[in-house]
Amino acid sequence: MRTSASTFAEGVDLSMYIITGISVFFLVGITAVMIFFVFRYSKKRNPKATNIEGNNTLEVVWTVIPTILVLIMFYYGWMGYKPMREVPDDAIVIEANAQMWKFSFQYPDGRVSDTLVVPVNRPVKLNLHSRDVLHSLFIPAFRIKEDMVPGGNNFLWFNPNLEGRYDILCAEYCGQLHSFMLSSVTVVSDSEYQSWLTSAPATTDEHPGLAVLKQNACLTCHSQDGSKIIGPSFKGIFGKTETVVTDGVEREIVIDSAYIARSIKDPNADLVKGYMKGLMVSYEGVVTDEQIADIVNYIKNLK
Amino acid sequence: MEHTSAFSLPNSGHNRDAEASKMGMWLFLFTELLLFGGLFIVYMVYRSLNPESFLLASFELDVAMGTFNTIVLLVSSMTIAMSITAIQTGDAKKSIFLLYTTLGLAIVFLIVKYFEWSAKIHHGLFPGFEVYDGLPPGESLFFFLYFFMTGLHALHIIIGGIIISVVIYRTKKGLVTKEKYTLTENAGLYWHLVDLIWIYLFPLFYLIH
Amino acid sequence: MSHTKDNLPKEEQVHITSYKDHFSTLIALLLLTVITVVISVFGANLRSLSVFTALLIATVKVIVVAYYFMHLKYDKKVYTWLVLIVAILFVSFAVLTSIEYLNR
Amino acid sequence: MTSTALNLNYLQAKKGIFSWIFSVDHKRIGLLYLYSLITFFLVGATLGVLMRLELLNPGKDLFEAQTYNQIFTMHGVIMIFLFIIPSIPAVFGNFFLPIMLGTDDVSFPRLNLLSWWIYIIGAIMALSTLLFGDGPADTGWTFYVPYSVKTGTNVTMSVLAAFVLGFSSILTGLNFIVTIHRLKTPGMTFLKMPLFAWALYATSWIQLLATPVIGITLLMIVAERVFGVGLFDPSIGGDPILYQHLFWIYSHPAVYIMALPAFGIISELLPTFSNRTIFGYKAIAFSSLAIAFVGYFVWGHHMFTSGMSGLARIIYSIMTFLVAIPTAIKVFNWVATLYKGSIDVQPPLLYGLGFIFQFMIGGLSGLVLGALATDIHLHDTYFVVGHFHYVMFGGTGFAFFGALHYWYPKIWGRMYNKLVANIAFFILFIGFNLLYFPMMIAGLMGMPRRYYDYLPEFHLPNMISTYGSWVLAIGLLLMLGNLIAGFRRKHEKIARNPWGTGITLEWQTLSPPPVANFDRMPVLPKDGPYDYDHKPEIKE
Ligand code: HEA
Ligand code: HEA
Ligand code: HEC
Ligand code: CUA
Ligand SMILES: [Cu+2]
Repeated sequence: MRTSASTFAEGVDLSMYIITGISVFFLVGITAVMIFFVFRYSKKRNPKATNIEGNNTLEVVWTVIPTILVLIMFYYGWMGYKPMREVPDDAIVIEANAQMWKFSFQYPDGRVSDTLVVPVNRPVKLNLHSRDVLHSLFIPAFRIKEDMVPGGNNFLWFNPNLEGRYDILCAEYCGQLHSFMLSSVTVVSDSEYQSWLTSAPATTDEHPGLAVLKQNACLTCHSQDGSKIIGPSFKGIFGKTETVVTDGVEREIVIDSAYIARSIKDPNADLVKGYMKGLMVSYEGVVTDEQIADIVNYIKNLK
Repeated sequence: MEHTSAFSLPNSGHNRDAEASKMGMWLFLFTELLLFGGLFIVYMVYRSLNPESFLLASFELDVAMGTFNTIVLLVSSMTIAMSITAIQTGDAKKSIFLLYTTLGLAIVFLIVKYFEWSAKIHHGLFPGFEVYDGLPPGESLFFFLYFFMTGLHALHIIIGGIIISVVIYRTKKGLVTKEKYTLTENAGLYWHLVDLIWIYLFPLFYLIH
Repeated sequence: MSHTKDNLPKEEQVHITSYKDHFSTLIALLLLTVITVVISVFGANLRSLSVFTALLIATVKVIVVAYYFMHLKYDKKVYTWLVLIVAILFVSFAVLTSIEYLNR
Repeated sequence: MTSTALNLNYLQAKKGIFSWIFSVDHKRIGLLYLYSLITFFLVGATLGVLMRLELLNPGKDLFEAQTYNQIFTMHGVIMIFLFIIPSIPAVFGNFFLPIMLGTDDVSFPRLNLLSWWIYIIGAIMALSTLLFGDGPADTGWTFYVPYSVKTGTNVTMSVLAAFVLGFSSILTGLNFIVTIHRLKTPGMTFLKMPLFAWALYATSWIQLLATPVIGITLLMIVAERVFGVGLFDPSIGGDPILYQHLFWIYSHPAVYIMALPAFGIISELLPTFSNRTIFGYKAIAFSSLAIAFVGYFVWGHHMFTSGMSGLARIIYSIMTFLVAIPTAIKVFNWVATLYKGSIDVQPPLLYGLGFIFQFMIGGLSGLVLGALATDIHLHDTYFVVGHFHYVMFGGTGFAFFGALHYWYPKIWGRMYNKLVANIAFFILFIGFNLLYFPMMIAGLMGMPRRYYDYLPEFHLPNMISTYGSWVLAIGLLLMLGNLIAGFRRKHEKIARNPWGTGITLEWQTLSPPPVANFDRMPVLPKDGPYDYDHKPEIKE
């Protein structure tokens, strides 16, 4: 298994070893017996078979023993899992948001970050939200995973006990770029955490439009340099004449701010020719009208 | 399928086996029950998640029409059961008459359903209409489920009607007789199933206030 | 389960239900319907019809239909058993699902 | 037809394509299923190999992410709905159930034909998604909402295809249950029925009672897509998790639709090639029913990370472990059947032993997934992919191949080259384990499934796995080639009981069987179907 960096790892790994241990024992034992019988009682060595119909004692034995064993397995599995749902009261609560195909984390003080930074040996609780479809927040090093359900209120918590940087992966299929939906969690010492928290979020002289695009992961699909990723590039589209398909009919339109707003709120209404329907989901209610104005502003300048 | 063997097997799949047909019909009914069962589970869960809205929305439905239709279906259940009695006693004419009555009642049911539905749709309570889209969360679910479940049920009524017509036709042709009435029996079983489902649908949608 | 008698010659006795019996069944069903509707509509002071009573009465009706109209009473016992198994199965689905939702 | 038609077998009886596709003979219908299934299997397998090629190295190798997603969905849908669920019941069940019961057909021969047609229509619908609109669904075979409602691909058609295929499955199950109740030859009681028939009986009940639930669930997706809003949409008060419940209420029992018939095959192979009675007939027979029954109550183990309530997780975990016990009982009884036998190692037996080994790995890895703590880590990783390929392909797939080798002489009255068959088995066996074992390792390391691209640290297991797929491909092509070559081989007439030790009724009739299955009255062994002490003598 890979590095273990949370307090859960012990319980999970223990039940893993117990179940695997019993399993390997049975696997090897049964296979060995099977192969032995095949040779020992081969037609050549044992031309005359003995018919044994069954044996009730044996049936009872090999019902009861596995029953006991599986109950043991269940018990360890349960014990390893139990702490995962019992959040300590002093946990730091962070809101984790998922959308196609990006995680973002909102700290108690309102600070938003794409990656997670947490102090070592302090419990952290993540409230899991999703904007569009199912995602799942998976941190292999912590042995923890929970689904992020739109409209749901799932959560997870962990207590990291080893400093370092670990992968966060999205483990529930969520569409085209599911496998690129990655992030990381950095476990740092308490003092580093405090200084990270207080360090003003790198003041950006970024265009507000660009900030919105980044924040909503628009740029995972739309490039700024003219290359096609999944959707059309934003480079030089403003004012351009574009062929779109509306209700199955092709037509030419000039890209203006109203069209961009419509593309964001109802992307399937006017499909850019050559692109599939449904790839881009509506951002209605996610991106505000002011933000759309910023986006338009920014895109205008992308020459 | 011609049998070319010199002897014939005691049990044959090509034999007429009334018991087998009946068993097959029952098994089929089980699948129908579980088909609706899935929907009942959906109903159960959503009702428990949105109790208030379900309550409010259920007042929109017309209890009088629902009750009337319940009675129609119950009576039709009796007439088809009686038509089996008739054919068992060899009275094909009476059996046909009772089947026609059942068919008529089925049509009455559908007509009432039609008025009910069009009233709801008229009020815009169907997905795609503005009123529907403006409904509070649980209520739109209620109406979606209402249309889905009663719609599926109505589809079963139509299928049942077709089956009954086939029985009428075959009885007229003399293919269904005192000795050989499995078809009538199976049509009856199917029709009772349609009734059974309605018996649950009715209180769940119309009555629980 | 033992269905060993299934393969005996098919000389099942046919039970013919009389018209009168069918009619009585209908009356019983109508009565039950009236009870539910009355409780629901006019029973303002009885408080409203709870899910439980509604389902209870519906289940009684269903049993009546299955037992008499659908002939379960006179058929081989296998059928009753099978119906029961299916009912149990469905109820377990419902119960298991609600356990989840009631404990969220 | 003349009286010489007495020995006319079902293959010669009539000629022409229509005499096949409209045949109501259960044997011909079985073969119709066989040929269609193998075709779809090859399509699905080719898609599998393509996926492996893409995953050989991290980064883009062959196709776009979207294409990859559509490929694994198509692969899953084909393998599950078109191949493995119908596989053994529809092919060998259709062909041999009536013969093993000593009758001439199933109870509803025309319904049987209808179910094949429905299957074909469903298959055409599933494949048609390739041709129009925005291509096949890209949701995974589980069609989880809300993604399946949002994506622009042809989910509606795929889902309808699965719905239609469900009907085919239901009709087959219904037919078998009635056949088993009504058409057993006089003297054969439930407790004197071959274990294959028992397995099919249990399977049929699952097909009958679980399939409708998925049918209606899939219809709800269609409604949701057609009307734009729907039942699982959280913004109108719905719950996406409810979809998962309904889906798995069917799809967990469905894994036993895949597994139970395979158990039945193994229970036939072992007595025949050990030349002795089965050990623990009743235990094996009843454990099938137990699996079928308990299997209905464990579906939640696919949803341990969905935010389910703690109590529900515990219940489902316990039930999952309990359902493993009847399977364990079967395994022990099978191994005990080898004890003091007189074992003749023929190709079918090799597949049987391969099955036991690989199914054990698959089943035991299922236990790892059934435990709460470990599933939290392993859910939706390649460990799960490893698990289900081991049980489905290493288990049921191998049993299917075993059955094909076992009944080949009976079905076609020919024989394949046994040496080549043995070699093919070993290549398949090695390739299989090379392909799927590394997946479990990758899963333990934390590689999620349905990944078009992966982090560099997962490279090694993925590489080995891809190499394994090539070995497996060679083995598979060799096996199929050998079976096809067998049709052309010249040899003398195949005996009624070509393995010499078969005891169930199909070995008492001609190879291939006549149209009416038997040319003389089948004789039951004295005490139960595997009574090797009183094996009826079979004259040619
Ligand atoms: C043929 C199909 C098949 C079969 C038979 C099984 C059998 C079992 N499966 Fe599997 N399973 C699948 C097909 C199958 N499965 C599929 C397709 C999926 C993934 C679906 C998807 O998400 O796409 C899946 C997923 C899956 C999960 C969900 C994983 C996840 O997504 O997180 C779980 C969790 O509990 C599980 C458990 C089990 C168990 C406990 C068994 C048991 O029945 C196994 C019992 C067998 C044994 C135990 C071995 C034999 C016994 C012995 C050697 C004796 C010794 C035994 C003891 C001491 C007990 N399976
Ligand atoms: C019975 C079921 C079955 C079978 C037999 C297989 C067989 C194979 N499967 Fe799988 N698989 C599934 C059922 C099955 N599969 C399911 C249900 C999923 C989940 C889908 C989902 O996530 O929704 C899955 C998912 C799945 C994945 C995970 C995808 C992902 O999560 O990203 C992978 C990855 O490697 C894979 C690979 C393979 C391979 C290489 C084979 C090979 O073993 C195939 C063996 C065949 C060969 C080696 C080819 C030999 C033949 C040829 C080369 C043909 C030549 C061509 C002609 C003659 C026309 N499968
Ligand atoms: C999943 C990938 C994806 C994401 C994420 C995405 N889009 Fe798109 N977008 C597309 C695709 C594909 C098209 C072309 C098809 C269409 O018109 O719907 C498109 C079209 C557009 C267009 C019209 C472009 C043109 O050339 O006419 C605009 C404007 C746009 N997107 C803006 C955005 C904004 C703003 C965001 C983020 C808030 C965003 N997109 C997020 C995939 C995406
Ligand atoms: Cu997000 Cu996968
Ligand atoms: Cu399962």
